[in-house]
Amino acid sequence: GGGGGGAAASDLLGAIQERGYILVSTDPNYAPQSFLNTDGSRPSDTKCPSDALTTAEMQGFDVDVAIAIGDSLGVETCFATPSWDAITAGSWADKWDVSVGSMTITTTRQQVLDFSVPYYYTPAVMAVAASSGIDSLDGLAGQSVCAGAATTYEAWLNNDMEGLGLPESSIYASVPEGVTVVPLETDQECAQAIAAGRTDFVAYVTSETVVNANIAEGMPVIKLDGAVYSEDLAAAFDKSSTLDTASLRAKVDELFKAMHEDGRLSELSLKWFEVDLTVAPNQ
Amino acid sequence: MTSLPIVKITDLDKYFGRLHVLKNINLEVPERQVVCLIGRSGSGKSTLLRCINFLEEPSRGAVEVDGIKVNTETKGRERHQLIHDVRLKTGMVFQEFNLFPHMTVLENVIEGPVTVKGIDRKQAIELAEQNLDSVGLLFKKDEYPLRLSGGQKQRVAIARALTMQPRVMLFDEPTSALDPELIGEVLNVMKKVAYEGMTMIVVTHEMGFAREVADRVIVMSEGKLIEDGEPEKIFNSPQDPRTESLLIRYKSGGG
Amino acid sequence: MTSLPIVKITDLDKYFGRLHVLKNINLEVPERQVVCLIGRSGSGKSTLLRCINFLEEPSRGAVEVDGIKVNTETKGRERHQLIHDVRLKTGMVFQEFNLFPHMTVLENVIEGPVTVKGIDRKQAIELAEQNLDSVGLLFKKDEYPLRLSGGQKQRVAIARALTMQPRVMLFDEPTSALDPELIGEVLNVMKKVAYEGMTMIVVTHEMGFAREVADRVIVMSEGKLIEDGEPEKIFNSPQDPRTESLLIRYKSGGG
Amino acid sequence: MTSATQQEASPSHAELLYQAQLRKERLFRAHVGVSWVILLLILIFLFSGQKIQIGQLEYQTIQLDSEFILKNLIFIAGGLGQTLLISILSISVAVTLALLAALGRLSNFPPIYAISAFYVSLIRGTPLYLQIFFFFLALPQLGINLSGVVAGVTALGLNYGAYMSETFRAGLSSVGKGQREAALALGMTSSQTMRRIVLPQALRFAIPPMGNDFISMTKDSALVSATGFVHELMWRAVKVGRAQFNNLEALIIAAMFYWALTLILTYFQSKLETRLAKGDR
Amino acid sequence: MTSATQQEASPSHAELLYQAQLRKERLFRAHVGVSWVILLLILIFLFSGQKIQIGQLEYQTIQLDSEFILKNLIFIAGGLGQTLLISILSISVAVTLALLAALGRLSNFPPIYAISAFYVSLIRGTPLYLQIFFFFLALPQLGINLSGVVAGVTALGLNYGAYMSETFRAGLSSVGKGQREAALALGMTSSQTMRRIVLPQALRFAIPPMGNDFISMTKDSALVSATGFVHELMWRAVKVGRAQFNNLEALIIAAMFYWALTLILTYFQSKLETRLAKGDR
Ligand SMILES: Nc1ncnc2c1ncn2[C@@H]1O[C@H](COP(=O)(O)OP(=O)(O)OP(=O)(O)O)[C@@H](O)[C@H]1O
Ligand SMILES: Nc1ncnc2c1ncn2[C@@H]1O[C@H](COP(=O)(O)OP(=O)(O)OP(=O)(O)O)[C@@H](O)[C@H]1O
Ligand SMILES: [Mg+2]
Ligand SMILES: [Mg+2]
Repeated sequence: GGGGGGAAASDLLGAIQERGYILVSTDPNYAPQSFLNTDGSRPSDTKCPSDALTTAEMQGFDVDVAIAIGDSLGVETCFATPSWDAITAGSWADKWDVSVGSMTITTTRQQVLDFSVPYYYTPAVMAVAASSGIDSLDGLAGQSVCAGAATTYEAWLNNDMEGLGLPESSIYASVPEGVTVVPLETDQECAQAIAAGRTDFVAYVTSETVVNANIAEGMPVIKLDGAVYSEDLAAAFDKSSTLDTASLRAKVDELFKAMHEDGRLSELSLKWFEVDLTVAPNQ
Repeated sequence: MTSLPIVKITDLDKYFGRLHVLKNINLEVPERQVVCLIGRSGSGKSTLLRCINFLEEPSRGAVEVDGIKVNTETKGRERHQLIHDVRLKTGMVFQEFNLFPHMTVLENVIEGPVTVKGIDRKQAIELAEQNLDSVGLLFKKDEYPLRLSGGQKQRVAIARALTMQPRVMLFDEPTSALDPELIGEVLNVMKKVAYEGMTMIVVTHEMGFAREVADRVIVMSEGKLIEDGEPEKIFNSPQDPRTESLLIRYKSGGG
Repeated sequence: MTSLPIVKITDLDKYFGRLHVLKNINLEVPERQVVCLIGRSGSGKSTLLRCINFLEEPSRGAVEVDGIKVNTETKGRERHQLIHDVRLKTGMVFQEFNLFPHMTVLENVIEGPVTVKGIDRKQAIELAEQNLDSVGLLFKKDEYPLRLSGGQKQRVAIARALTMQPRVMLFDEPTSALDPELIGEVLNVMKKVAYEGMTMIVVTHEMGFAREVADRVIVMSEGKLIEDGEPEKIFNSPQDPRTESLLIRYKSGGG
Repeated sequence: MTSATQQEASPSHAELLYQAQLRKERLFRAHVGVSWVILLLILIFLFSGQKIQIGQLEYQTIQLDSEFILKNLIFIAGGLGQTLLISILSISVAVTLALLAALGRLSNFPPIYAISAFYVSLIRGTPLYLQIFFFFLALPQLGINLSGVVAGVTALGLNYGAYMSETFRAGLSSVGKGQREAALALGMTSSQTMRRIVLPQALRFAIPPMGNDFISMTKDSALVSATGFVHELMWRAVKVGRAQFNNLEALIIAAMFYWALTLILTYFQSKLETRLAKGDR
Repeated sequence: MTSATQQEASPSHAELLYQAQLRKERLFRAHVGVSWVILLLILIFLFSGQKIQIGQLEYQTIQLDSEFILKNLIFIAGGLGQTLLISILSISVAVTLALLAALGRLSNFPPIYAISAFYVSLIRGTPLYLQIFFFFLALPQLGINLSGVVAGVTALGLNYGAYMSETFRAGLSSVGKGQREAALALGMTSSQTMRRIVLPQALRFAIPPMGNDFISMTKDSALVSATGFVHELMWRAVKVGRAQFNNLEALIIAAMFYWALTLILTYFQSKLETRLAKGDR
């Protein structure tokens, strides 16, 4: 099991290069960021540990970014898929090297994780049930709104600015009066509950990319105009790692900057999202 | 036979699968008669007894207890009701006692009256205590069955059946699971019940009891009643050679 | 007493909680002797028997079987080993048979030799079949105990104990859970075992058996051995009034 | 025979032996108690964050954030009521269904028998998570819109009912035929026989596995919070754990409450076992 | 006595009655089978997406995306091996631990007794999720770094072992004292007595609740996937379901495999029950 360890080196980058692959954690709950390629099969010559997934078995924007990291280090990219909780909690016990999973940089997460520079930015938007007839944020006053449990979206709905942990400048709207928050397992369940005809809530908050995907899938929801806030999404490293992550972080930062500059990230964004999300919104 | 039959069995057959266990049994037992049923192991004594209160379903024929008649034609709800009525008229005492282990002696005895007849609990306790007293076990009323000797268990079982005030008592080898020493106490209780005028059908190996208490002895063999008469007649001048060999066995076998 | 004692009990006491059940028992049984133990219910007969193979732990005193001596001072591993040895020297037959219900008759009988003595299975089967034959049950060897009559069960239990080739056989009321009709067959098997020279200690109510087979009858009362002698002597001229009243009970109680 | 060198033991000797026996039993209980305390201390030590040195090796035990624990204890404890409520509701549904299904398996009316068997097979055969999901997200498509709690309790009750019915079935088959016959011979109806004679005895064997079900139900009740409106122990623990990156601490707080519940349940279970064993020992 | 009007029934009459009896049994089985099929059809109909009209009301049954099902069936099925592997490993660990713990509860050596009781209490008292989390992410702090599968199997095995030991305890106490005594009197050691005489009989009562444990283990094995390196049935179903917005379809695919596993386990369970009941009926 697990990734790291093996090498005697005390430096994570060195260990990765020595073993010839980097083990990236990502959460394949979300298309198009990160999801399974159910047609792909494991290549026979892979260096990935037998219980890790290979690049052939995963797809999505995050996956392509992760592969770019591996390529730049000259090693193979492999994937671990622990639960989101296990990733965000830190203390990875060196079981994987880095998280490339559209993780929002927040101040609380920074207590246990180190972040790279952002590799893209997504606006958080409000989606409402088409049948509700609501067409503005104000129209949601006094209604129930859904969000994935323990996400930044839930924190925003709860007016928990500390939990949200974003700079004032990235927050564009405040929560309508008297909203009841309904946290479900993931924001995907929010969309599905509305599609199934449940009436426990009339709207949900999540990233624009997810809402776009929901609408493309034909779910009976509409997207309210205007982002409620914007998230900086980055790769994350474990602060409690027994190996030094500094040199790897530097490498990843360097790579992301280069990819922003030469347009490789924009290209990937257009490929997976059909819009370019790699430009900081306040720029 | 002087009085009306209280148990009447007509053309009764019983099969277990392909095995023909009771073969066209016809029997009438008048009120207050004490009948002892004897026969070799496997001759069908228990099955006959259990057909009377429908613990076994007869395959064919009629059983009538105190005017309630159930035959092969009786079906459905009516049959259900009639069988229930027959069971209220009969009390049964098993070889293995079958006391309810999760209830005290007193609870065992009042269970029937209270649950089945809906008698007031207080009244049931009174009745139960009378009967426990008459089997000499009132002092054990708050014990659990486990703590009783076999003889005591069987006497409680008799008290339990009596407290339902049945018209007929059926005993299936009530003493054969007991130490010889304890048999006496149970037989004495049974004698007492008999002398108080209860109709009784008793499957037993206790020849002494049969001789002393029974009005009539019936011998079974291979599912048929082969001999029927007063104890003295059966014991002293059996007509059937099978009865003879049975009696010899009893004499040599018992202690 | 002509030969060496094979069972020797010295100053044995047994308490259950505060209850003093065996009171300073001293007893020697020479080889090939058949001893019948009689006494009222609760007098301690079973407890004494069970102390011999340590199904009950004596509270005090020594038990010696075929030279293996265990007393209060023997402790720990050594005690464990010695008790095991004693159990190999003794075979026990219980009132409730205690056959293993999940094994066939043959499996019941070879279980001891194979598991305990490590005898080759084939050889064990041979031995088992001999013994089953001698109790007349070879034809039932593949049945499960449930399908046997009580008498048959007890005969299998005897065969099971014999197949371990013990030096002493202990019987605890082996016939008292049986129908009188079936008692004979078990007593006959026991007689056969006795005549083949086995040392036997038998708790029993079967006076006929005691009279015919026993070399010696011991009477227990309230945890003490109150009388000890040849059957004729005990039965015809009992010394202790308690023995007398016991014998009267047996005569009136039994069938 | 060796001559009796000793007279009957004096009553005080009996008393001494008896006292020794009692002492032995008390000692056993005391030793067990001490062992428990030692084990508890080891457990606590394991989470104490202490450093220990064994020869060359230096070990660091697990460090918990005690400030977090103190700060969030009350918040997490606030879920206890919901956990209890859902557990009790679900277990009531489950016991009822289990009984019906177990009796259905004894029925000789084919549809009843088949429905019972089908129910047990289908529900045991599929994951609880799907069942909750089904009641919450698929039933609305059939126009049946259950609230989160109702959907959750129904699903949990159905699920545990199926498992428990197997336990009951085993218990029922442990009651001898003679008991039924004695009750019938007294004139009891089959339902009276079941209720008054068979069930109380069947329970004796069913109690330990049922205790298992009750205890694991307290934990599975957490799944109901997936429906969004139930904020029980585990939900609260996960929430604060996630938000403040102290999952282990948060889970341990929840675990302490669950353990307390379990100890209470176990206590009642053993009381009940002793009571039902009354006629048995 | 009424005179015997009828001679002994002819042998053909016995045969007729016997055949009637057999027919009745066959009929029962056939009816049960038909009822099962009907119930299955109802279940399938519920998910057929058909519209039904009852009077004024129009109902639409649940619509499944058959294209999704066909496309992902094979992918999800690929998790069967992992599910089986983890279940089998965990159940082996569990049965071993359960037996040891149940025997420990019979021990009269206080530490052994206390350890068994403590183990059962602690593990039943805390959530499985915490236990997996602990073995995977907290133990490394003590320098014990277990892989996902090993941590998961250890946690699952420990967890089920604790529950199962209670089941065993109930089974062991159902074997009469006479059986032990007969074995000891034959000279068996206590371990031989346990192994050859008591356990096989105890199993009879323990089988149905153990079947429950085996069956629910197949589903709980899914929790191991939280550790990130196990991709069993449920993990695959949830991931493709979520990513492609077809949770219900994906879960139903997984459920079908679980149900198939359950049917197989149930079949063996009933075989085993019949076998162990051989000496019993
Ligand atoms: N439930 C049953 N199923 C099949 N056969 C049975 C059943 N009960 C009894 N029998 C058979 O029916 C025959 C008569 O049995 P029954 O118990 O009535 O005899 P019995 O005269 O009471 O014998 P015993 O003196 O041994 O009690 C026997 O051959 C027996 O094996
Ligand atoms: N395990 C026990 N715990 C407490 N008391 C016991 C136990 N076993 C037996 N006794 C008591 O010890 C006394 C002697 O019992 P024992 O069984 O040896 O008598 P017995 O002579 O075999 O009687 P029976 O003829 O009824 O079998 C009785 O008073 C009995 O109640
Ligand atoms: Mg009979
Ligand atoms: Mg005795």
